[in-house]
Amino acid sequence: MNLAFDIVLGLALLLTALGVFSSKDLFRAVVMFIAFGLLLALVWVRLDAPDLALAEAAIGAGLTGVLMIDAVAHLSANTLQNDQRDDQYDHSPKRPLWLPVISCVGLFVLLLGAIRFRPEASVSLPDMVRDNIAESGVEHPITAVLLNFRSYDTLLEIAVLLVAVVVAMALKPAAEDRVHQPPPAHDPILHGLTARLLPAMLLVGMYVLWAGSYMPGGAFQGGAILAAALVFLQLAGFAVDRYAASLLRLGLALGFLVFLTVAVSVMIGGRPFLTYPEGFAGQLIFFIEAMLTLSIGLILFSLFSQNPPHSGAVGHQGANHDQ
Amino acid sequence: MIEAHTAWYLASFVLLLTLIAGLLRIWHGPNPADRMLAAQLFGTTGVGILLTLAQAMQMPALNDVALVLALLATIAMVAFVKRMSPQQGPTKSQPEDQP
Amino acid sequence: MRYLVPLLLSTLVWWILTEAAQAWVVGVPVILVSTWVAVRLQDTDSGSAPTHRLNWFAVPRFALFFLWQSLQAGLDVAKRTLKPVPDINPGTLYYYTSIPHGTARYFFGAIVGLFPGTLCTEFSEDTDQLVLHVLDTDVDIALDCRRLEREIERLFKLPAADQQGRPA
Amino acid sequence: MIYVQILLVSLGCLFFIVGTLGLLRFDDAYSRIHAITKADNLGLGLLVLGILPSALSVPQGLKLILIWVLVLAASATASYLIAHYIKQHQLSKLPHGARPDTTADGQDAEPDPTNERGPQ
Repeated sequence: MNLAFDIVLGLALLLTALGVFSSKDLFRAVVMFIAFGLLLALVWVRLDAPDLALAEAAIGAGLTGVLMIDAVAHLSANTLQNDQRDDQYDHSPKRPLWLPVISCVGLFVLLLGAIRFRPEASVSLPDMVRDNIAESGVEHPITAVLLNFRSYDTLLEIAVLLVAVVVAMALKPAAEDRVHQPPPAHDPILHGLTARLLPAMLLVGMYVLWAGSYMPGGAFQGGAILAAALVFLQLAGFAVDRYAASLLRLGLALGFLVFLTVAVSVMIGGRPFLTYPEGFAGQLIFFIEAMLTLSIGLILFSLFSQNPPHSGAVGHQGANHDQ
Repeated sequence: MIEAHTAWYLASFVLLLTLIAGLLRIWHGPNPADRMLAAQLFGTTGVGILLTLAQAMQMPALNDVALVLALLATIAMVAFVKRMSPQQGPTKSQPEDQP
Repeated sequence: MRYLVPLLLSTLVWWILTEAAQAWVVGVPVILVSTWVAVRLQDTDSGSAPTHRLNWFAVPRFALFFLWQSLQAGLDVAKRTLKPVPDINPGTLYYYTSIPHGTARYFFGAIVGLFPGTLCTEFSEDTDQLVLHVLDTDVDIALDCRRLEREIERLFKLPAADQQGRPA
Repeated sequence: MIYVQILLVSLGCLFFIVGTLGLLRFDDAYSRIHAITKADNLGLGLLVLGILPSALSVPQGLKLILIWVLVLAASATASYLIAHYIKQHQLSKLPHGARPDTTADGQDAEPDPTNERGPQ
């Protein structure tokens, strides 16, 4: 039964991927991609990787969808202004088909070969992790690897996210260039839901962070939920970005700085870079993770909020109560 | 009497099939709201699949994944309603929407 | 008092989430922050509209009513879907509600979508009129809606409106 | 107990199937929302009810119920939002299969005579 499940799941994943690529309607491709994200989360579940499933559920089903919908809204607003030239793009002359086909087949053969002739691993990494997990300060192997055994990976990931958001902020038009647009219509039902759902989101985000020490969860997943909560808040018409702008910059640097400070300050005690003193590892990891969660949440949120708002938003109905 | 976990797999398999059938609505539309509605269906069905898989695979952590999915499944919908305006959408070009 | 209910709810949710793992070192700060956020958001909640307080003792009754009605709703949809030709007769209903402006009415507008055959499509801040989409115009949906209104009045400790509003 | 569980889970799956069928078969955007929200939420509720006896502890069972309540709140709001969106932008046309005397689009319909209660 589970084999049938896996086969159908894999086929469905391919089907949605095909749908994303073959759809000429951008919005359809975006919704297909949301479906793809959900199926991918299920695939991670079936591959025994609930950590990734959690991250994919938070990022794929929540944030990526929002970012893409926003992008499509921007794009369609622009193409309308440009007199619908997109017809030319859609029916562009046929590109040669053999190039992608050959490269795909080649890649497939290479992958097969890589699987067939893979070398014997000289050390068994899972065994090493299992043997050393007692020293890592946490009980969940994934968190132990990410924040203790190979913590420079996580450090660099944060750096990458930071760079991404700096680029996003650089692309943002200056404040005076932006078209002043009326705030979106006030929707009491959405407003009410947000006011009640947000504390729950906060709790769940922090729970996922806490859970990272013992079971699937962690800073990245918690941060994604935090970011989603902030996005929700902004979409529902609460004025988040207005007074949060300065806090945002602080939060953006926070995770990185704390990580770096802890990593360097242990060197003062004569230890190598990024090793934790015995006995404190658990607490230190949790502290770093908490800061990372905040930082990741703010970074992901600002990827959304730094978008210039466009004038095509649905906003011609009702009075604006919360302004 | 089939084994318990097989029964749970069966349930999640049925749910997966309904989810795949929902892809048809995403593909055919006809308008963005219909597609978004199908995505909403995916959220609820995905929660169902995760809950049954949690039983089938004896992995309680999947309940947390389901919880996160339940919390966040609406966000895409809210973004759509707030940001997307159908008058401007590329969906105006109807011909290619036909099956 | 304003802090009590959010505090209790946050604590309960944290307890459920951690599955009673005694994670209070992390939990207490998180619960306090979430309580503060909840109260803060409720302040900005409704703007000019009044906030109605929930009557917690009426919740079980409403939950039962809701469960029964959502069962009805699901069966209703199933009955219509499984016919060889989908048996629907959709239409629009302009419904005048007796529930006062504020939280209770927002609640009505949202939850009516989970009750048999009704769906709120338009919600006016100024008048008492709601636009409902109904699955079958042949069914007297307004009767069910009024029953829901009675239950919501109980849930929110509102004065009952039967004596003035009930039609002949 | 196991038979009750099997029954509940099967019924839950059945309602998920019904929801998807409704999504595919109804030819009016509003009606599809009806099908999805009502059938799927009931389906998930029955599923959760069927899983509950297998829960390892009380908080775990409560967590399942919490998930259901969250889905309910989310989809009740989402159904209103999308219905409002369809109405605002008049995306629902008169469906082909509908009877001529009904209007699926409230925009140009007369106020229905079935409203008993006048403005107060």
